[in-house]
Amino acid sequence: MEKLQILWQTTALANFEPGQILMMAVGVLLLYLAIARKYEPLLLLPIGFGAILTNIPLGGFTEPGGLLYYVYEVGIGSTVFPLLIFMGVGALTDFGALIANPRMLLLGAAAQFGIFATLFGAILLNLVPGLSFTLQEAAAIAIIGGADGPTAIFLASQLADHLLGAIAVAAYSYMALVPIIQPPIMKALTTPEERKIEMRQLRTVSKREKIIFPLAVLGLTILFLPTATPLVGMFCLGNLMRESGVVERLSKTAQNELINVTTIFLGLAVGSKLSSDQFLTSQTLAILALGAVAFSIGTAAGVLMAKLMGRLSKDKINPLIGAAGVSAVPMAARVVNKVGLEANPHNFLLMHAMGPNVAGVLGSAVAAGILLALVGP
Amino acid sequence: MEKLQILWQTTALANFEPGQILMMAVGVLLLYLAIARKYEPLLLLPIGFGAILTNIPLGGFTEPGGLLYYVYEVGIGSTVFPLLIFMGVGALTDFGALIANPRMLLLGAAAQFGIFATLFGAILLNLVPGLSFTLQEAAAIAIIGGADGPTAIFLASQLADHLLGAIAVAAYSYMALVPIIQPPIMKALTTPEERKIEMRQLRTVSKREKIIFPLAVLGLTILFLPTATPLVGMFCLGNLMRESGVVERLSKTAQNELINVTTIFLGLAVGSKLSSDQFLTSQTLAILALGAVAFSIGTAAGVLMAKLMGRLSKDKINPLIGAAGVSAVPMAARVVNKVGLEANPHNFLLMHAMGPNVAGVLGSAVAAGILLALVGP
Amino acid sequence: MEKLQILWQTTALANFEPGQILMMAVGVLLLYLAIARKYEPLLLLPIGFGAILTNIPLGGFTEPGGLLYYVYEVGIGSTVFPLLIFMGVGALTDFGALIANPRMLLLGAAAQFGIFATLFGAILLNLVPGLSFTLQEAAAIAIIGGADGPTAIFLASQLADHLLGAIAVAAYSYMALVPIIQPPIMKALTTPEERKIEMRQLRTVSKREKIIFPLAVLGLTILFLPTATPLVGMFCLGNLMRESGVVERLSKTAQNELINVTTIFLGLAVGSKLSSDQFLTSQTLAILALGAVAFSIGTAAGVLMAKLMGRLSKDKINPLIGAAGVSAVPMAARVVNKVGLEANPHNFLLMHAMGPNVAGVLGSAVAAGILLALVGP
Amino acid sequence: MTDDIYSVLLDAAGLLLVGMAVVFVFLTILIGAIHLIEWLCNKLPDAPETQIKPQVSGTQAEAISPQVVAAISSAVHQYRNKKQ
Amino acid sequence: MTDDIYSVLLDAAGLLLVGMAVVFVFLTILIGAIHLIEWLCNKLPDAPETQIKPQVSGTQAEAISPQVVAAISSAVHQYRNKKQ
Amino acid sequence: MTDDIYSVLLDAAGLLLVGMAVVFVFLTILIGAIHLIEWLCNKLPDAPETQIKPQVSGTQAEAISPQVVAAISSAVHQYRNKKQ
Ligand code: NA
Ligand code: NA
Ligand code: NA
Repeated sequence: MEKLQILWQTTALANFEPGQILMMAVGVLLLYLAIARKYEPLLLLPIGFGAILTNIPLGGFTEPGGLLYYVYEVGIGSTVFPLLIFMGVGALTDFGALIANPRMLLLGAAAQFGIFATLFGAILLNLVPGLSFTLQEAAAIAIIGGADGPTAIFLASQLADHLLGAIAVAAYSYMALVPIIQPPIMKALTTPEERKIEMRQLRTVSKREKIIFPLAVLGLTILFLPTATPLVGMFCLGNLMRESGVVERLSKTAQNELINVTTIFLGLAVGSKLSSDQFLTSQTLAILALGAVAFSIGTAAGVLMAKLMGRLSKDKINPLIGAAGVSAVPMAARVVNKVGLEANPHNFLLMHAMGPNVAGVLGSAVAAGILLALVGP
Repeated sequence: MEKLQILWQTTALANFEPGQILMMAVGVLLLYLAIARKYEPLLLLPIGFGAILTNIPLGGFTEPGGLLYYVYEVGIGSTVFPLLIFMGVGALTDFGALIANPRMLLLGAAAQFGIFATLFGAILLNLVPGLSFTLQEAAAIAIIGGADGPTAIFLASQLADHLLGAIAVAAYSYMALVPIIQPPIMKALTTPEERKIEMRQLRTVSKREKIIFPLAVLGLTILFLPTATPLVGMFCLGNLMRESGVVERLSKTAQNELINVTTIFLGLAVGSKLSSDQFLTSQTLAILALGAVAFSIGTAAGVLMAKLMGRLSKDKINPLIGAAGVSAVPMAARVVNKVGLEANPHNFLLMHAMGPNVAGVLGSAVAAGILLALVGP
Repeated sequence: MEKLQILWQTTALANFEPGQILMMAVGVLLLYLAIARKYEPLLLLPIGFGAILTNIPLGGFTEPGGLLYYVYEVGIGSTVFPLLIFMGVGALTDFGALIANPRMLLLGAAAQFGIFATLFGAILLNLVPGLSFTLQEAAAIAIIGGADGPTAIFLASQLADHLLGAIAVAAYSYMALVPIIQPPIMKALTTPEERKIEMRQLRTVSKREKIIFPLAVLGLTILFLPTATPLVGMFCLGNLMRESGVVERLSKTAQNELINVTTIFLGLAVGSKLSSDQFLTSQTLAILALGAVAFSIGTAAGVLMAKLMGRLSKDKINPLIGAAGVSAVPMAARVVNKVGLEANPHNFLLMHAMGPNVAGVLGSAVAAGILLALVGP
Repeated sequence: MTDDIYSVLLDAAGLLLVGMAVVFVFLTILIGAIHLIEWLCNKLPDAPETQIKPQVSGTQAEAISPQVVAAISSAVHQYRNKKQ
Repeated sequence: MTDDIYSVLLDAAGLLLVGMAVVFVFLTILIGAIHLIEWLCNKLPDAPETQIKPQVSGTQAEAISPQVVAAISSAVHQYRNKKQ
Repeated sequence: MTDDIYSVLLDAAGLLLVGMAVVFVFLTILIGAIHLIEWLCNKLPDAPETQIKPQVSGTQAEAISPQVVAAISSAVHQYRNKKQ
């Protein structure tokens, strides 16, 4: 009988706190979104699972000696995991469309307005009683507008560790919601005629240009924004391995096994930050709201910049492609293509949207570097 | 000449202790079993090799700074390796046969009698002069009866670190010996007529059931047995990745690269515990004997439970499938199939034995959780 | 404005030191050699990239908390990375040609003269004002003559950590230059008639011999040279996994994913040692010179030994194959084949050169063990 | 001394009973859970199931990497060409 | 208190301006760099480019592992045999 | 000072001699070991060898994963269908 009592005292039933049950429900919700709705399943499935594990009463997953404790400390505390993901993404990215039409970088720049405007908005929320964000917290939240998961995790882990769970969940959720969030904004800011605009075919880009490009990006980052070099450096390493054509086996490994293994553990580690005491705060609701705002402002800024560039340029520019400037590769480019096809069944914008799309990745990495330099530790 | 002397003093010839030579012979024996006899080669080859390396005089493999020291501390001290293997096994496991016929779980439960009876037996051995096992040691040894390598390593590393080498070697050796150990017991406890029984074909199981199943297992474990959540949780994560169908690349990575890499290092780390001072004790002989007893009792309990269920059930049950309840996936199920075919050439029991077989994995993980809760640190 | 000033103070432009610019140029040069000239790109590309990253002013890659700091400490400080590479190389190596003609081991032994002669030469350089090498440094430099990357990194990390960058760069560069360095030496030391010698076809080697071979090598190393067991042990483990035929999935993982991942990080970690303060010294120039000398002496010693053996043997031996004794697998064997074909278009020496080639790997691992035993820490 | 062993033996016997009891109870509850899942899955409309199916086959197709497919087509072509 | 918020708001506004300015300046310089790369690549002789090409396809062929090729040829053979 | 260098030079010369000697002795012993292995393998009955062989080819076949085989058959079928 005594043994049964000991067992009973170790059960969750005898130890549950309401917050833990609620957070497990959040974990199950993330699993549902990942599996049934296919919202960024590669990340949201491990995050949701990690959220369940971390809230097990007496489970000890996030205490020293627990599995998630190790995974978090080794992978995110050190910033190694997001950097490895970024290297893999670099190895998966083809900059051809951007090199063929470099002005697309301006769309990637404009879309970062979502980040900086949201930072301002988060500070404004300090006027709301009960809400309070420091500049560092505001910057970590604003990066959601960069629509880039590893960048958000990298910055949040350095500026506001305790908000990491909510920020990562918001970033991946909104990236999955791009097909729902973006089209209304894109349609509201453009006329049907503008959406019908077909764009000139892109020139072919030589292998040598593609090899030099990542080195040029790295070089400029070194010169002007060293705080962005971890992110940009690993991204460029991945891209150089891809384009150089001489280290095929390393490039394939970075694109496949290495990114897969890292994704499993990164997801679990992010999930381990979804503990009830860190997540069930009024800040989390504000983060979710600010994230949606950031995405929307970024989309709008991209579209408006594309309209402006179209007026000034002799080549025609379909303003829809500005929406791809938020990054969210390749979902945003696909959404642009879809909205374009709705307006004009012969209008294939996918390749033209890939330019601003990858420019958005660079843009948000640059923005992260600026935030690190100005409000960093 | 002085240099030659220095060299001579660093050679093994000048430093061998008899125990080390004996343990190297054990390592070579394990290699022989792995390579020539194909006994669980994926584990026994690295374990045997690790045993050789760890017993090199002045080799320093297991001293701080040595390779095996790092591998052991990082991988087993933290329990990360067995958990990763368990995740991979989860991703490799199809619970369809069990979901189609859930009563098979009772066979997986019955076979755990091997564990608990052996625990009692190990304590009984304290009556033998010269032998002495604490409850923790007895529990770590008894888990050999679970016929599941990662579970045994996980539990032994937490309850009786110093016995880990012998326990892991016994567990994998007996798993390899399943085709020799089980058939006599199965035949002794069943009549030829019983062995001829053909079973009803299993219903098909929907994808949705397979997705919900690992979450249900995790949920029940959280509620009733949180100490089992590391093992069961990682197992269910692997299985969910497999069945969800939305993270194919993560599931494949867990089933292949990740489990392969972990297996190499897990084997080496286990081998590093085969040092002469920890292995060449009277306890090791007792462990080997108790392991065989545990396997045999588990097999017998499974078969007897299947006979009992066959009497009470309206559907016919071939009692042979009870033997698969010890786990040792998929070897035990194959042995059942083979013994069944000997009695009745038209009797294919493989699918029916997979139910108790995977039930045995859950059963021994549950048993491990109980032992951790009641005699754990 | 104040913010712009802060940003400006974090830029590289405001913080560059001349040495860093020079080292970045070295990094770019290595990338050029890797990509445009295909000099050992698998290593030189990550090394070159790591060299750039590590010299970024305020980049902090090699400070505690930085990515390259972790990678170096975890991977090279612990000697884990070179050992994993060696395991993979073992799994990639076929010793058939050597087992068929074991005398080829003498060529692998002779070529190690390059190592020991260079050690003596490095100490001689102490007579040059401004240069000063300890015995440990000299040994670490001399290992370049072993023409084996992981062996050089393993030894250098233990004997002369601060020279690791230069030594690794020299080792891989000269390995890439084998087709340029070796042929003149080979031709100078042989007559056209000697180069035309065709050799007897090799006997077939049984699977069992190939399985026992790595164990025999390990056994002898344990007996006579325990300090070489980390290198030789991991090499033999890889080879045993390959030849045993029972752990195909582990062997493939060691040959592919594991070696690829390790190569990326090993390269970055080596690159992180190319910091200006450690690399821009007169020692580096001496290392580059000594490395070339070591390679040349090793080649010459191998060829001369092959000539000697040809005189004493009843089977004819083409002295060119002695050059393959330096290792640099499989480049050196290919160079032998090419030079042989030039002299005699029907003379395919590739298989015959593979024997001394893999013997050279063993030879330099043995030499590393001797150096560790006699001048090690 | 012997007292001590008997007390540990009693402990072990207790573990034997409690352990087997909990294993059986736990797995019996799981049997109930599986029946519940089956009942729920039959109860719920099939719609989401069919919604998933096409995409699942899609991801399975994805698992066969483009390179493999490229390898295959090139191999088939080479094989064809050699045959001719 | 409110003073404090205003000062932080001012900081945030400064960040907004400086941040967007630096992002635009940085990416504009990158546009220039890309044009420079294009100009350089057109300027330089094509020789090295063609030198690289054949070997690149070589390494791509390498990426398709020998086993895959072995699998393919065996599969094609088996398929052929079954057909006959 | 010069004394010191000479002593280190002597050390290095010693290393040169001892090192080369040990390398040669070690690899010569290995030559003997290989001959011994060959002799042993010829001496021992072939039975275990043949016992291994069929299973080895089995594991090699396993190395070609089922998916690759699936990919191949599907590719061959698609290719065939397209041709028709
Ligand atoms: Na972005
Ligand atoms: Na079991
Ligand atoms: Na060598």
